[in-house]
Amino acid sequence: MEFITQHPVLVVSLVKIAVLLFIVMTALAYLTWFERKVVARIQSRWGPYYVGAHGLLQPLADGLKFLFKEDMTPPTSDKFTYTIAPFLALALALTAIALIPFGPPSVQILGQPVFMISNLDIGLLFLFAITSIGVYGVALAGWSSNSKYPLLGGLRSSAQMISYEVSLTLSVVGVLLIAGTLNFNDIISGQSGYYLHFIPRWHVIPQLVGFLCYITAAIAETNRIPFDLPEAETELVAGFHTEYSSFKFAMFFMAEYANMITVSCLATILFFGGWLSPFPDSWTGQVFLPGAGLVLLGMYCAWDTIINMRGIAQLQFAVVTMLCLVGGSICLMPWVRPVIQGPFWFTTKVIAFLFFYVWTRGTLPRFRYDQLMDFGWKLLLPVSLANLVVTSFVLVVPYLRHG
Amino acid sequence: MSVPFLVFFACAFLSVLGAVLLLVSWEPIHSALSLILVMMSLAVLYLLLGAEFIAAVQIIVYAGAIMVLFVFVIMLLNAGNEERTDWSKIAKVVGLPMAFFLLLLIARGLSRSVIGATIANGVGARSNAGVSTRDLSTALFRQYLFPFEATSILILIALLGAWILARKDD
Amino acid sequence: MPILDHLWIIMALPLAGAALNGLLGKNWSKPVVNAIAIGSVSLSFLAVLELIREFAQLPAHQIPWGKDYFTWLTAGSFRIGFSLQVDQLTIVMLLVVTFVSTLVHIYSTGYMAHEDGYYRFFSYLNLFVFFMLTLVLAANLIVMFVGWEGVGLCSYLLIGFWFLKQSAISAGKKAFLTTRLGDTAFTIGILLAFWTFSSLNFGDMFKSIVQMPPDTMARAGTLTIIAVLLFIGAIGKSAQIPLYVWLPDAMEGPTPVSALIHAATMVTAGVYMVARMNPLFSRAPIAMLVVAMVGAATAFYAATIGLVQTDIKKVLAYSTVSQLGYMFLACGVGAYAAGIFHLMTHAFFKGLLFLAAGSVIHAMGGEQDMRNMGGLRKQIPITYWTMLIGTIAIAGIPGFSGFFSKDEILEAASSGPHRNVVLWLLGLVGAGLTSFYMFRLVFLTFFGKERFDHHKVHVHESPATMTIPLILLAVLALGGGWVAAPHLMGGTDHFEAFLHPVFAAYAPQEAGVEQGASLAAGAQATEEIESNSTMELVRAITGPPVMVAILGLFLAWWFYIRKPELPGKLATSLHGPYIALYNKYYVDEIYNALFVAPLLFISKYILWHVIDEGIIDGVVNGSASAARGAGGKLRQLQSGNARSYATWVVVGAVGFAVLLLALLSVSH
Amino acid sequence: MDPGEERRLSIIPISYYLVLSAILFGLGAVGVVFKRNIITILMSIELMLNAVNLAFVAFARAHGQIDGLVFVFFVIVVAAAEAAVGLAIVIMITKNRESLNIERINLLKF
Repeated sequence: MEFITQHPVLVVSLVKIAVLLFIVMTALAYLTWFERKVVARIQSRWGPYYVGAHGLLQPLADGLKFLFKEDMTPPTSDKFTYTIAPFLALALALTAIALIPFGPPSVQILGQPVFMISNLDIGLLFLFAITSIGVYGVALAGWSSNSKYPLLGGLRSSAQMISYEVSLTLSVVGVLLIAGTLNFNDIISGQSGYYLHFIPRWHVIPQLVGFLCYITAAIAETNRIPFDLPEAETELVAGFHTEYSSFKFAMFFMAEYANMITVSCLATILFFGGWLSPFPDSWTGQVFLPGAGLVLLGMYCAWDTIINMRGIAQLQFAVVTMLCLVGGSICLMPWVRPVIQGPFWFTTKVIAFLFFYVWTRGTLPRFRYDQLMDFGWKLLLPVSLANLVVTSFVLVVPYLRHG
Repeated sequence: MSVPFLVFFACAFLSVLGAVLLLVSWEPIHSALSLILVMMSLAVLYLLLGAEFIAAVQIIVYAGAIMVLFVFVIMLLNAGNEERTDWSKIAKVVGLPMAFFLLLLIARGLSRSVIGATIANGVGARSNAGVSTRDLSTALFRQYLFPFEATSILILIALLGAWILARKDD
Repeated sequence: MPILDHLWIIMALPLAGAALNGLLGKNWSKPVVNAIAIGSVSLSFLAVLELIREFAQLPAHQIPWGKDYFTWLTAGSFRIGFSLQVDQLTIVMLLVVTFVSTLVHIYSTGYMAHEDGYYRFFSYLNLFVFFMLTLVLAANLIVMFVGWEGVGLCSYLLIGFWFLKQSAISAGKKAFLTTRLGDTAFTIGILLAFWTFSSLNFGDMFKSIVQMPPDTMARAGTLTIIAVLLFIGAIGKSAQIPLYVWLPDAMEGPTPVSALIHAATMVTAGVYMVARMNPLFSRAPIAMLVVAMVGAATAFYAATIGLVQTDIKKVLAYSTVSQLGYMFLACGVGAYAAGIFHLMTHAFFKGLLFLAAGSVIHAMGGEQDMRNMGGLRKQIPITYWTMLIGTIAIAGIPGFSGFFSKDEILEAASSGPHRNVVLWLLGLVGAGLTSFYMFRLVFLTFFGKERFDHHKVHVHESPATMTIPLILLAVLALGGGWVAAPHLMGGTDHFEAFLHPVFAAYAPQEAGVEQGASLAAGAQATEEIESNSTMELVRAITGPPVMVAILGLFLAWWFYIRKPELPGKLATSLHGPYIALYNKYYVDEIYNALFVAPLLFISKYILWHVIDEGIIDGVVNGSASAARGAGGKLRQLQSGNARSYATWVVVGAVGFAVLLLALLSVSH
Repeated sequence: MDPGEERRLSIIPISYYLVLSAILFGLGAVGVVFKRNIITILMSIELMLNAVNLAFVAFARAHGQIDGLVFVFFVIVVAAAEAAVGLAIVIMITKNRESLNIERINLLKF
C-alpha cells in the first residue's frame, strides 16, 4: 500500500496502461464488427448476424479462429525478421495510443491525470516519431517473406508511407503554428471558446484545407481504401501479409485498425477540439447527454429484444440492454456527470471519424499506383505547403503591423 | 545505482551491440535493423540528456526517414548477402589496427584530457534543465537563421540530385 | 530634407536609365527607350532643382554639406568612404550638367532617329551623365577619380559609337590613350596628396593645407608638385597643350556627343577640378603660373588652328579647346569664379553651337565641309538664328553671355592680382581670332551662294525635338551672362558672390584679398563708379576685348562676304603658314614619330617576343610540365579501390587525433 | 522533469557519453574500412555521424548551451541529404555494374 503512495506515477501508469489496453483491444475487435456492419448497410446487406445477436459475438469468434489456426512460416523466409515484423507493427500502433489524452487533465487520481497515460511536452512529435517507424512492420514483413507479391507490397507500402507522411506532417504544421505548442492538452485547451458564442473555436475552421490534406494523407498512411495498394487483392493477392497466417496475420490486422483509431484521435485533437464539448458551457443541459444517450440506446435495445429477438439471441440482447441502462444511469449520477463529459465527446468524435473511414471504404474505388504517387506528390504536398505558407503569413501580419 | 544509470548502461550496451551487429551481419537488412537499434537507443540517451526535441527528430528523421530509405533501397535492389572476397590488403594491414588504435586513443584521450576530466568533475552537474523545444527553435530561427536556410537549399539540391541520378535515363 | 539626405538619388537615376536601356533596351521600341533615357535625366534635373531649393535653406556653417554613404575601402588608417558633398560650386556644375544633358538627350532623339544601336547610344549617354554627376558630387579625390575615369570611358565608347568606321575607332582609342597619359599623372598626384595630407577628403585636405606652416620649402615644393600633377590630369581631360590632340578627332562621334561631352561637360572637368582644389593651387604660385600659361597658350594656339579649318565640327572643336584655355587662364590668375562662370556660359553657347552644327549637318544630309555649304540662311532659319546667337555670344559682343565671362577673365588677367601682360595679350588676340573664325564659320555656312547641288542634297529644317533645345540654349546663350552682369553696371556680381564662400573659405591670408580679386575689383569699381557708373559701363563695352571682337567680325565679313576670293589669294601668298595651320602644325605627325612608333617597336620586339614569349610562357609551360610529371608519379597511389581511399582518410583522421591529443596533453 | 530527477540525471559524467560516442565512432570507421557492401558502408557512415551527434548533445548539456543541439540538428539534415544522394548513386551504380560490391567499383582513378 505504501508502495503505491511512494511511487504514484509508476502504479497509476501501470493501471492506466492495463485498462487502456483492455479497452483498445475490445475496441479493435468491435471496430471490425462495426466496419462489416456499416459496409454491409452501404451495400444493403445485413452483415454478420448469426453469431450472437446482430453478430455481436462475431469478433470473439474471429479472434478464437485466429488463435487456433496453424502458424506457418515459409521455409525460405528470413525467420528473425519474419517474426518480429508483426510484433513491431502492433507494438508501435498501440504505443501511439498511449500518448492520446481522452479527457481533461484536471480529472486526477493520486495527483495523476486519469484520461491520459503520458503528457509529453512534445507529444505530437513523438506521435509522429512512432508512426514514422510504423513503416518497418510492413516493409520488413514484405521483404522477409522472401516472396514476390509480399516484396512488391512491402515496396509499395513503404514508398507510399514515406510519400504521404510528408504531407501528413506538413498539413498538421498549420495547426501547430496557430496553437504554438506540441503538447496535446495545450493544443486542445487552445481550442476552447466560441466564435459568435456558439461556433466552437476548433482549428478545423481556420485550417480547413489543412484538415482535408490531413484526412487524405491519414487514410493513405493507414493503407486504407482507396489507398490500400499494399494489400490490393486484385493485384498482389494480399500484399505484404500474403505469407502470414494465424495470429501474426491478426496482429497486422489489429495494427491497421489501431492506426485508424490513432489517426482519428489525432484528427479529433488537432482539428476538432479533442475532449471539448461542441456546445457552450451555458447550455447546462448537455451534462446529461452521455447518460441520456445510453439510456435511449438501452430503450431501443429493449424494444428490439422484445420485438425481433428470439431464443438465445433474446437472452444475449437482454444483457446488452441491461448494460446500456445501468451504464446510462451511472453516467447520470451527479458526481460522474462532469467526469464523463470529456471522454464522451472525445469518443463521439472519434467514432464519427471511424464511421467516415468505413464510409469511404464502402464508397470509393482504389487508385492506380502511379495515380497514387502523383496525387501524393503533385497535389497533396503542394496544397499542404501552400496552406502552411498562407497560415504563417496570416499569423505574422499583426506583428508586421505593430512593428 | 539510480534509474538513470541503469537506463544509460542499458542504452549504451544496446547501441554498442547494434553497432557490432551492423559490422558482423552479412545481410544488409540486418545491418539496417541493427543500425535502427543503435539510433533508438541513442534517442533514449538524448532524452536522458534532456534533449527531447533532438530525440524526436532523431527518431523521425533517422529511423523514420533515412533508414526507411535504406531499407527501401535494399529491397529495391534485392541486395542479397555480401560477397566474401578476400580483404583488401591495405584494410588488413592498416585499417583494423588503426581503427582500434583510434578507438582506444580517443577513449583514453577523452577520459584523460582537459575536456574529459573537467566535465567528469561535474561541469555537467551545473548544467541547466533540458532545453525546451521553444529555446531550440528560437536559436534556430534567430541566431542560426542563415545556416538554416542554407540547409534548406542543400536539401533542395540533394532532392534534385537524387532525382537526376535515379530517373530512368532515356 | 529629402534630397540633401539622399544625394545619391541624383546619380542613381541616370545609372538606372543606363542599366535599363543597356540591358533590356535591345528589344524595346524607340519611344520606350526615349522615355527611359530622357525621363531619368530630366528627373535628376528636377532633383537638382529641389536640391537647390533645400540648399538655399541650409545655414552657412553647414556648407559644404557632406554625406558619407558607406565605407568603400579601408586599409589601416586609409579609409575611403563613398561620400558626396554639395556646395555652391557643385550646385553650379550640377545645374549645368543636368540641364545641358537633358536638352542633348531630347535633341538626340531627333538626331539619332535613323541610327541603329539606338538603345546603346542612350544607355551610354545616361552612363556618362551618371559618371559626370559622380565627378561633380564627389567629396573625396577617389570618388572624383572614379567619375573622372568613368566619363573618360563613356567618351571613348561614344566617340567610337559607329564602331564600323575605322576612323571612329582609332579616334576613340586616341582619346582614351591621350587622356590616360594625363590620368597617370593625376593618379600619382592623388597618391602624393594622400601621402602628404593622409586623407583624401576635400575638407580634411584643405584643413591640413591651411595648417601647414607657411613658406616652408616642403610646403611650397610638395604643394606645387601635387598641383602640377593634378593639373596634368586636367590637361589630358580638358584637351590643353600638349594633350589637346584627341579632341578634334573626337568629332568622329555623333554630334550630340560632341555637344554634351566634348563641349559642355566632360572637357570642363579639368577646370572644375582645378577650381575645386583652389586652396591647393592658390598656395602653389608656380603651379598657378603653369596653369595660366598653358591656358593662355592653348587659347591662342587653338584659335590660330581654328582659322583655317574647313570641317564645321573641327572648327568648333578647336574653338572649344581655346575656350577651355580661357577657363584655365582664369583659374591661373586666381579668378576661379570667372573661370567657372565662363565654364557655364561656354556650356550654353558651345553646346548650342554644336547642336546647331549638328542640325546643319542633318540638313545637309551628313555634309560637314563648310566649303560645300553656304546660303543656308533661308532654308533653315531656326538653325541659322540660334547659331548666329551662339556665335555672337562666343565672339564676346556686348550683351551676350560670352562677353561677360570673357571680359571678366581678361580683366582678371590684366588688372587682377596675378596680372600678367603677356597672358593678357595672348587672351586678347585669341578673343579676336575667336570672333573671326566663328563668323567665318557662320558666313561660309549660311551666307554667300550655295556651293552644293540641289539634286543631291535636299536641305530641310530639323524636327522640333532638335530645334526646341536649340532655342532654349539660344535663350541662355543670350541672357545667361546677365547673372554676372551687374558688376559692370557697378553693384555686386551675383554669380561671384554666390561662389565666393567656396573660394574664400580656405583662401591664404596674404591672398585673402586676391581670392575675391575681381569681387574686390567689383567693389572698388562700385566705389569709383558711384559717381559715374555709365562711364564704367562704357569703358567696359568699348574695352579692348570688344574692340578685337568687332575687328574679327569685320575681317570675317570682309574676307567671306565682301571679297570671297581674298582668302584663296592670301593662302597662296602666305603659303607656308597656311599649310602649317591647315595641318594643325603637324602635331599629330610629330607625336607619331616621337612617341607612337618607338612604343610600337618596344612592345613588339622586346615586350612581346622576348619577355612574353620567352620568360612568361616559359614559366607557365615549365610549371605545367612539372605538375604533369609529378602527377604521373603520384597517380600510382590511386588503386581506384574506394575502400583504400577510405582507409587513407581514416589514417589521416587518426594522425589528426594523435596530434590533437598530444596538444591537449601538452596544454594540460 | 522535476528538479530532483534533473539532479540525479546530471550525475552521469559527460565523459561516459563521450567514451560511448568514441566507441561507436570507432566501430563506424571500422565498418567503413571493412564492409564490402556499398549500402552497409553508407550505414557505417551514418553510424559515425550518430556518434558525433551524441558527443555534441553531451557537450551541449555539459556547458548548458543550445548551440550543440542546433549543430546536431544540422548534422541530421545534412545526413538526410547525404543518404538521399548516396542511395541514388548506389542505385545508379548497381544499374550499371550489377554489383553492390565496392571492390567491383574501381573506376575511381586517373
